Amino acid sequence: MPRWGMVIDLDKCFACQSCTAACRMENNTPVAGQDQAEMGRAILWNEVLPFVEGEYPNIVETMIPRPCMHCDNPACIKVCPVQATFKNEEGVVLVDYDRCIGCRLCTVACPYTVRYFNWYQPEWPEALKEHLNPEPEVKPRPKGVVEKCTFCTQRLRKAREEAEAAGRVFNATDYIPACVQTCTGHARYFGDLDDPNSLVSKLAHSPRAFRLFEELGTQPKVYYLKQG
Amino acid sequence: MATNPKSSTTNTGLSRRDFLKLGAVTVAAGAGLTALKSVDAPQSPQAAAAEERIVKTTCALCPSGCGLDVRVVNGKAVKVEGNPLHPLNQGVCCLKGQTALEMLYSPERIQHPRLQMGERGSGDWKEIPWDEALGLLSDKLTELRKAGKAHTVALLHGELRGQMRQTVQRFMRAYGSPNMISRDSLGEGAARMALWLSQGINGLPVYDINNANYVMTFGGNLLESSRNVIGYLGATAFMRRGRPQRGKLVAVHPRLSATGAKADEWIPIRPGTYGALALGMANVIINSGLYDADFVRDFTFGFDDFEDADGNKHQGFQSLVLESYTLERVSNITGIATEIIARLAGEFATNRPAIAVLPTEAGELSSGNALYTALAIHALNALVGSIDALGGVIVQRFPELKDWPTYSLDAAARTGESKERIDGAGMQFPLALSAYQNVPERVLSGKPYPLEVLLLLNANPLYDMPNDGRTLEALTKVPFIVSFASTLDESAAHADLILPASTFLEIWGDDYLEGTGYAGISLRRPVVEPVHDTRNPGDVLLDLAHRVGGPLAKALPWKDYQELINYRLSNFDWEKLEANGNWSEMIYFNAAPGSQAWKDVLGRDRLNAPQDGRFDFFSRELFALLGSDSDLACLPHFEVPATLTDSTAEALDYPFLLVTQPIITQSAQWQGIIPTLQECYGLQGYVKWDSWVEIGQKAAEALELHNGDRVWIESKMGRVQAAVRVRAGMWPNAIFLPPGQGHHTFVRWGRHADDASVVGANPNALSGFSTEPLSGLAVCGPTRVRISRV
Amino acid sequence: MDIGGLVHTFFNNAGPGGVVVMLIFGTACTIYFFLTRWIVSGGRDEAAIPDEQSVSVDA
Amino acid sequence: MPITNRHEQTILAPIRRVGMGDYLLWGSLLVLMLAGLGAWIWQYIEGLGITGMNRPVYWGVYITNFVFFIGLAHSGTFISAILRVAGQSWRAPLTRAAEAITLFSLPFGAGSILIDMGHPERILNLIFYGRFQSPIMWDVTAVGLYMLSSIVFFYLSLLPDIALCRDRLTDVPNWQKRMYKVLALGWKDSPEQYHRLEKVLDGMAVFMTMLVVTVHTVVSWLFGMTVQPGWHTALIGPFFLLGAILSGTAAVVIALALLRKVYHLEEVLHNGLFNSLRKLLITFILGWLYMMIAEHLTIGYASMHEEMVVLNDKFSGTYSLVFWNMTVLVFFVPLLIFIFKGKNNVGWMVFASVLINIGMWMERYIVIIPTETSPRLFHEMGGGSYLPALPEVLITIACFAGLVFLYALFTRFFPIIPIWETAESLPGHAHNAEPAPVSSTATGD
Repeated sequence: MPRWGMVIDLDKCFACQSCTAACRMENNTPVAGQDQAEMGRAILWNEVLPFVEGEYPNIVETMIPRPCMHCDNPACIKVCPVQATFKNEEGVVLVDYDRCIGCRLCTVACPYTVRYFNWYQPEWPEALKEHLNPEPEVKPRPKGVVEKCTFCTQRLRKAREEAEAAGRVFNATDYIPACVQTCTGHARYFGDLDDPNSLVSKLAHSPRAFRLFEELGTQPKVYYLKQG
Repeated sequence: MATNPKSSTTNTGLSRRDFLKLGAVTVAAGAGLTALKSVDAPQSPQAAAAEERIVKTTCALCPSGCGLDVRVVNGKAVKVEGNPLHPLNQGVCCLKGQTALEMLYSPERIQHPRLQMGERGSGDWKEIPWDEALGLLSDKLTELRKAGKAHTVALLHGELRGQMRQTVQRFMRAYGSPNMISRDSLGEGAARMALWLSQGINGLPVYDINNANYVMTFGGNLLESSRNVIGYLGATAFMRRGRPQRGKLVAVHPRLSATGAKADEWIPIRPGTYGALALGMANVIINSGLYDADFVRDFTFGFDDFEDADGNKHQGFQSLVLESYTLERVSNITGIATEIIARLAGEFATNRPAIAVLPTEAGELSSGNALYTALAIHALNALVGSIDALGGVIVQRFPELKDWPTYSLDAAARTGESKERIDGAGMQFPLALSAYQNVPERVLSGKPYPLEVLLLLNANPLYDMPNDGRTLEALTKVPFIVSFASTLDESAAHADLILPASTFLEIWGDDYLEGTGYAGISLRRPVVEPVHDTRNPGDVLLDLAHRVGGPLAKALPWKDYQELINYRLSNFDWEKLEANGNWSEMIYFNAAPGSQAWKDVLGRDRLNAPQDGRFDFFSRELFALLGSDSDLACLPHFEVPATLTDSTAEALDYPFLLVTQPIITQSAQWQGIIPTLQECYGLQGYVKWDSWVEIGQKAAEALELHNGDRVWIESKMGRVQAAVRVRAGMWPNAIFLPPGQGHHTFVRWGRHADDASVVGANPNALSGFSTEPLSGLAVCGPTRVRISRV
Repeated sequence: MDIGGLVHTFFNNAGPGGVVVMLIFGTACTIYFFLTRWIVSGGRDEAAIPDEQSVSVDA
Repeated sequence: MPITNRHEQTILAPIRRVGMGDYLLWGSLLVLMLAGLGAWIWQYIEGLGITGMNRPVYWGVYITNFVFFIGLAHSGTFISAILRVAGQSWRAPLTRAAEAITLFSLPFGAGSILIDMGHPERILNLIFYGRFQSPIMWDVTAVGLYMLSSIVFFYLSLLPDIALCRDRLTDVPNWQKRMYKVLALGWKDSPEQYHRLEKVLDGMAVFMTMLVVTVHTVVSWLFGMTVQPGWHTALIGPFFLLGAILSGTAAVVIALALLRKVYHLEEVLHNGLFNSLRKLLITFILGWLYMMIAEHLTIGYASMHEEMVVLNDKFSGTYSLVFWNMTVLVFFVPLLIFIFKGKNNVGWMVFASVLINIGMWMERYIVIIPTETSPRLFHEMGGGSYLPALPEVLITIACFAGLVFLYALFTRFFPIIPIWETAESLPGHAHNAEPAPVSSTATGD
């Protein structure tokens, strides 16, 4: 079974936030609106986060797109009392929206704060409901459950169905999440980390590669390549 | 499972087997309970076999014009992705394109043509059918034309894509009005004029960043809002990681934008002094002899001092720069240390091919010295021989399309054409093609003639240049205003008649491939049935042409815009064009200096300057126009912006300089309407659904301001309110307000939608808009402002 | 299945946890029920169940 | 049998008549509780959005209430179980009052978790899909077992007195008589029954002491098991435990003083008792201070980056006001009061205890919120901010009102001072093997 992972080359990423928008349009995350966004409740699974260090004029500003790390030893799955969040056999951390009781222990446990909570029932004006992605996996979630980046599992399923329909063996390069496809700097790579020949695992072992909070032992599967 | 004999003999209390049995019973009980639980409703059955197709079209939310693949399920557009077969974006799609569906289905769109019943701006609209609306307008136009006042009709337009520009030109010219006023005097007019005066090409410079080794952007926001953002994003990524030798990107701007942060070096500079830096670098390059001597000797003019035909002496570029743009002086003007300027110049000259990028965004070159700053920056490219070199500044080629049918002007059209333009371009501003920001002043003064009808196409003058109410005053003086807006923006609210334009996902059209260099055309086609009762402005103009009849009908003989497109693109293989969504030559052939092709890239559009294939440091075009009274006016030089030389009293009263810089989350006419763009509007200050004012650290400490405080930003023209963001990356006395917010149309969203109010503030309200004497370009910055706590 | 595996499946999967909770509550309830009955029955033994034994003399 | 000795007479007095004051008190408390219930229903319908919680501050006042009320629940067990095991017979009069606090604060503690959940109706998922690796399952087990055990422990020690009420109180309404009859389970005051009761209570006391230690450690492991700075410390277990015992004992002092005042039980709850409690409280405050110093010194000295962000937030940042007030309220002022003013002065004792409990609520708030507002991935303006909203305030008030309401209701129908235990000090009931306790007035130094 493939072990999906992603590499983001910060030298080619230009913080254009296309991934943030693509992720929302692909996965129907709700719009929070002005008052909710002010309270910090905007749900953007694949947010780009700005970090600034230094005094004027010597400033280092890094902007890091942060999808879910889909850790191999995730801090969130350990603490879920009902196994509403689990890791499938391909290493992707998912959430079962029908079983989640909304206790939010996983959201406080995750060191990367990638998990979002539906504080209210998501709603769209009547006209805008038309544009929602009809895939069953991304049906808008009810209020009171946690949701997060899923590496676009609906695209994986469709890629498998297409491979099956075309009668060929599904291989790891047939499927990429929406953010990888739309990255304007072609900075995102996606694939099977267990396959040594895949571009992803080669880049993951490049000297420029680093991961967020490696010391925590969560073994994240999203690698970043140093800028510059 | 073989029973374990040992366990059966030890029957003390619970044997292991009993324990297992007990365990099994409990698990069964648990399982029973689970079974009870999971009897709830099964997963909703998959929707009826969805009728799904991918439609290829072209985006219109920024000047790039990327190719899009729109997935349509059961007649509804559900996902926008990049078209992998499109040479510009190669399958990627920026966040504006992704959220195009929130524009298509936005509740803020105007659904039917409307007529203003009450007093303008009262919002008392009556929805009328298209026939009635078009009849109303065509009667007015025919009546004016008959009365010989065709010239009193003016059209203000923003971005016109593909054939639309020439369609509108033919309409206005055949109708008999010279007043087709484009908005590019606010933004890309400077770059276009600099290229024409120095290189003799009437177009915008295109930068071959893929093959460049050193890219230096003066102002603007190359990676967020330049004219060909997506192309340059991909090219910069290729320049860095796609090739063995990594190119360097340097961003010069008073504010640390996303381009500055991602560049290899950010050079903070005093606002409005880019020209001085360019000339300072030229000084160092010439001084140290690093310039491309062969190219300068053989293919440029005006580098050395020279004598004109009737014998009087003229100063050349070299002596001007060496004389008056020494490192010390430039360092004082720009505030950049001398060694940094020297190093930048050295790097620029030695890492060839190097590019000095001209900004084309609105408000970037608007400090009163726009023309000469642009000339100075472009001259750097000539100094290092990057003109049409591989990895240098190239010229955009256009495909040959089927020729427009010829048409002749009738008497009314000829008289109209001879009249002076309402915005003064060509007369008051000899070099200008149009002077958008000068229209309100001229309308108010009533000279040269009062306007009767004003058409607004992709233009929102009330938002672009409020001028503390003078633009509104000017609009009220125009008896009849027609707007083609899709949403009730500020100017449309003061129109008499609104002919709502469809979004780019519902219309036929095309886009020239601009920003890649090689010729190409990109098709735009309806993705879904029009969501509301709206029409393509192209169809509306053709319909009007037929209603007015006469030469207009002959100039635009087509029944609708689709037919026009089919006609113009008829020499392409239509099936392939529809299948791929575009056609292009894919490869750009650089013209070697002096070769036969060199004529197409240098001097092609020169009017009264010789087409001798020489780049003009000393602009002979300007010389022919201005005569020989002063050399300086023909050479790139630096004029200190007015606001920097203000009297100390004014400087004390308004200590800060307002800097504008467009950001990537700001889409053309749909600002403030698209919720997802509002939700990731300010990345670097992490601001959502709001405006913010960026202040330098020292200034914030002096005023004891912290992140999030609400403050007033006040200039002579007006005042707006915003939340403070203390930014390390900001020129000490500069502040920044994001453009694109403060619209009166905003999407009512979220729980407290009904009492939603204006999101953020409009920075244009703070600037006074005047015009540069020679070039007609807008002067609106850097505005002097002061900050006070709310 | 080795002990490690057993422990892992017990702790990691949904289901056994709930069963353990029910088990603990169940046993606790039964223990307390019998304890209470035992305490209350203290009075009867001493005073002997009327039908079985003769009436004890205790006050 | 009519009431003979004066001891029983004073204790049974409160049960006599339910006056107008009681109805007034119960009415007002019920109103507060209904307001809380209404807030919760509004929250259930609208969603958790109406609270002040947001991202990254996912836990707020509800979880603070959860920890606080479970902390209060330590009073009962500590006074009755641990002191019983330790053979401190002076605790006899106040065991029931303390256990009552446990009994009536536990439901609001456990209830706070239910209120905080996004889908309370899926509570059964914890049973159907319970997964024991999660600290929440440990909590469910520990708190559940503790609630069950404290109910039984409380009921068993109440049994003889219910029988006494059944026999003595003849002029109470019929339904009350029937209630006593049913609840007394045919208790006959026989020595054998007392003997068995003593044995069971002693056994349970040992079990309860061990259980109460696990309960509050497990409550703190909700935070300890994560890798978040400020939570992930080995000391969080004992820190919370000692805090809970301190807060519980202070609650007992408050309850006793109120009972003494309202039901004039001066000579049963004599000053000696308060002096003993005072000594206990002093030791616990010093113990709590030790824990505070141990935790913050270790964090501050090592000064790992993300830990220091949280620490500075507490010491000098947005939460410095709350933090220093909390330290003053819980440590300095009560300690000074106890040492200088507390002896034989119940009024000051109560004032100090109230301060302690307010301080302890703030201490839980300080442990939970600052860690959430400075997440590890602390980007520009990434820090969270949190202000409790109306529903959270209403529900917190409702919890406190609920506790007082249940307490007041209980004292109206059952004797709050265990008669059979305190009666030992009088001749005739020689059930307890211990030597006759020292007479009440002589205790205290």
